[in-house]
Amino acid sequence: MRNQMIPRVIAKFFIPMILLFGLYVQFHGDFGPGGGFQAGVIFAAAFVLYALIYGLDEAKKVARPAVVEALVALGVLIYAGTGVVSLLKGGKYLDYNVLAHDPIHGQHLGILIVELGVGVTVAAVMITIFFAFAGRGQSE
Amino acid sequence: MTELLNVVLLTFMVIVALAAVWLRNLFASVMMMGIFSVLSACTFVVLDAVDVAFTEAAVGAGISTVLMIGTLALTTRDEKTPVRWSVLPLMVVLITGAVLVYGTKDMPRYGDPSAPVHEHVAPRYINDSPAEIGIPNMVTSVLASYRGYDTLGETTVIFTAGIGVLLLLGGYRNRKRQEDEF
Amino acid sequence: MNPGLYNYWIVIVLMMIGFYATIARGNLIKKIIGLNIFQTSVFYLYISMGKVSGGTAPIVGDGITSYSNPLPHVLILTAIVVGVATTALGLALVVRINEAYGTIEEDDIFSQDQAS
Amino acid sequence: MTEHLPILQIIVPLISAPVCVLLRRKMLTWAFSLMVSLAVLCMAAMLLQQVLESGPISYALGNWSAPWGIEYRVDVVNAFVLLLVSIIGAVVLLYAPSSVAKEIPHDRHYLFYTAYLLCLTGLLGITITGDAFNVFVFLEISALSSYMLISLGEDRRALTAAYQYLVMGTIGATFILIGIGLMYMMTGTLNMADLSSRLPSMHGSRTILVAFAFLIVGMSLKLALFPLHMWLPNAYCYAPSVVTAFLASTATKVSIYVFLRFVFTIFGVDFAFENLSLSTFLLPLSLIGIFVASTVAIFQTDIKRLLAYSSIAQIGYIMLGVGLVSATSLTGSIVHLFNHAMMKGGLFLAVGCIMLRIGSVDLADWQGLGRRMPVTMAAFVLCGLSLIGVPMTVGFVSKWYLILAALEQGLWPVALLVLMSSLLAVIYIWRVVETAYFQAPADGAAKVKEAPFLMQVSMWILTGATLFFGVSTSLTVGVAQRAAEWLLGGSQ
Repeated sequence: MRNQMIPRVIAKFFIPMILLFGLYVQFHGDFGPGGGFQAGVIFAAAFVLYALIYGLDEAKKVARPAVVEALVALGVLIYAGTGVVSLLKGGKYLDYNVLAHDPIHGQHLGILIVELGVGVTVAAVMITIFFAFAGRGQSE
Repeated sequence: MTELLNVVLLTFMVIVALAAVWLRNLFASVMMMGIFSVLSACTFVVLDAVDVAFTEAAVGAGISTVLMIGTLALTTRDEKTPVRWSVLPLMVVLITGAVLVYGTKDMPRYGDPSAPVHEHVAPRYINDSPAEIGIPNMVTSVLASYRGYDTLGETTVIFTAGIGVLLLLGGYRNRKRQEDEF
Repeated sequence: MNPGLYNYWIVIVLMMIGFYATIARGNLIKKIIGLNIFQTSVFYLYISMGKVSGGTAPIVGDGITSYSNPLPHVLILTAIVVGVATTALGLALVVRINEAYGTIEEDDIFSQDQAS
Repeated sequence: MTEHLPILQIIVPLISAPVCVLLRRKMLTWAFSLMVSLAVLCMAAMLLQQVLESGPISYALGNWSAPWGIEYRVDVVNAFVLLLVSIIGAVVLLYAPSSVAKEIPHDRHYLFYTAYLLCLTGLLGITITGDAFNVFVFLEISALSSYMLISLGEDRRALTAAYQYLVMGTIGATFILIGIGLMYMMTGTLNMADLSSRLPSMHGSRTILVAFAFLIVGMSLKLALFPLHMWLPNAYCYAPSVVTAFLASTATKVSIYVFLRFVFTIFGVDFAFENLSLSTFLLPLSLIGIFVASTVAIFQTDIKRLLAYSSIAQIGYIMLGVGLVSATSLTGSIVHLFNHAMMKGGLFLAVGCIMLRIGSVDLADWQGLGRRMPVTMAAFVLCGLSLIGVPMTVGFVSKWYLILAALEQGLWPVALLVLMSSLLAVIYIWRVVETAYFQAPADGAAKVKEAPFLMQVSMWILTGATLFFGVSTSLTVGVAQRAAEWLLGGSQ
């Protein structure tokens, strides 16, 4: 599909919208359906589309495998780290009440950070898995 | 009305599932699985589980289908073994099904508001979470706060899968070629 | 109209289809498809027990008094993620098995192992 | 900080796994994970001591109290299993580097150690939790990581073994999920303590009966109870040596613990053994399992496969003790859980040393090995003697309690069968001993060195443990006795 004009133009148009929608789902999970996991999947879908249209090598230039691998780890660290912070602030593990000056703000902040962690790991893992499968096909 | 819709959707799901299992063209089978996921996402909406429906659509119709097509591209599109009816698996499955049907006899009826699941534990999530957590989506409250530790486990599971795929498919040259070189 | 337990019975049929495909089919991808059907029907079992007749989705809104139970939804969100993780790992194994044996049929793999 | 000990026990290895991915350098990740596993071991020891002194500990995650949030609950039973898992986790890691360097491609060592830590996290998490659904989540963490660890074996059959284990393991986990779902449907709760207080009122319910059946079948698949053991021999046989040693001594043990927890704590002795007489199928299955698996072991020429079948037989002994349902028999089971982990760990570590030097686990290649690698073979023989149940070894202690329990209940045929089955163990161990000591090495067999120092050390730690705890039983049997009483005392 690399040389076809129409898919390339449409993809150029769609990819930013998909990313934007991913961000919306990520941060709107408190009010409607959605959250880190779904947002991560949508975010990864944008990269998958990019790789399908422009080729795997181009996609690997945008999302460098080493960086993606680090992000896989980072998401879990963000989530687990939130719990450690609440331990250090004198609460139980993953007790968000102690994160801010009052419980409700603490809960908000905690949920926001934790969902971000989920989103980062899910997006990075999905991209990693796609690269691994696609890369296997390329080398054959 | 929703109950009727539900039964219709479920019946469709059974038909699609049978087709997915029966068809020997694996590509068609995978497409059937995509339809199956969309249908189950619809039933989840009917059952008020909008978050689950969203996830099922993204995962079942999205990720799983992409992965399966990717696998087909790397392996083969056709199933060689003809459909065979083996007795032992059939017996195991029939017994499992019979045991489950037996178990449904004492279950609370579908949609019954006085079922134990609605009387114990859950009322706190429904009544107090807006005050305790302060966000309208109760699923997010339970997911990220009350049972936030399960979600940490879930993130770890995804992390594990990522590491597993890297271990199996990432980077280095595969064994087959190493053997060919000898 | 209250279907009572009818719902659950169809789900059990779905479970049986998936379970049978998993243990009886010889194709490695078919087995994973079977596992997916099996797991999805278990998800349905959970979700349907959380439904309250006349209730709405568990998102706070004005004038709504009856909500469905959010807890099964949360459990199944986790289970769906576990399911896709298993699928990804299983398919990666299938790809590697195909590279090593040149087939994804259980019988062929078995006969190759016997021969070596 | 001791207040947070239960959560640190899990969170330290969990956080270390992604850190390993970031570190990337292979020796660095090894050193790091070794340190982590030692820290985990210290914490497990402290937890056990705390529980022995001051009773069960409860920890509310996120500060949400029990039935609403997830609770960690440590009592004598799981503190003992935690200690067992973390001992093996640390010892096997100490052993790992040379063996891993030989059997696994170098560019993925850091991923190997990540997977190892994840598996450790999963096993510890299953053990410590007091929430039924949380068991499922951590079960999957440990299961997924063990599938990929097994698939790293050098033989291509490792891939099919891992695939087979993945399918069987997922079926087992889904059965457990159905069981948990049905329990939740009838009680509205997922907390184990809460479940155990709400279940007695609905003992007649058919749904609960079905939930119980699904949980039993699912867990029996996971713990490889005969005849649901099909995945085990291949998985142990083709996995890398380090992985085999680790999984053989921990994974099935933790599944057995989950079985004990669900049957005794959640459903209760009355329901499981008096209403349903679980024993009537547990006793025959475990006895048949012991005999069939031991007999099959005799005919194996692949040592790893031989030991794998012996593991299935040993699981039979443990489940036999569970089926006899008395304080003595449960003491036997729990102490055998620990003892078998020590001796099987020791045996597989010895096999790993030999694999490293002569590159084969085929019995025919072990001719004269008693002279070529005397130190390693000595450890193998000592652990083998323990497997048979020779006095002064741990194997004797656990069989003693099992036989005692059978005699207490007047079941002398069971006692006799246990004794007879030991003879089968004598035969399969003797075949190895005979080949290694009484047959001359094949002509042209190269001289081999003993395994590197660290491997020897960890192998001898476990071998030493099989001897030490065979003589000084106060720690293991003492704790096991308290654990057995705790399980039989029910939920109060």
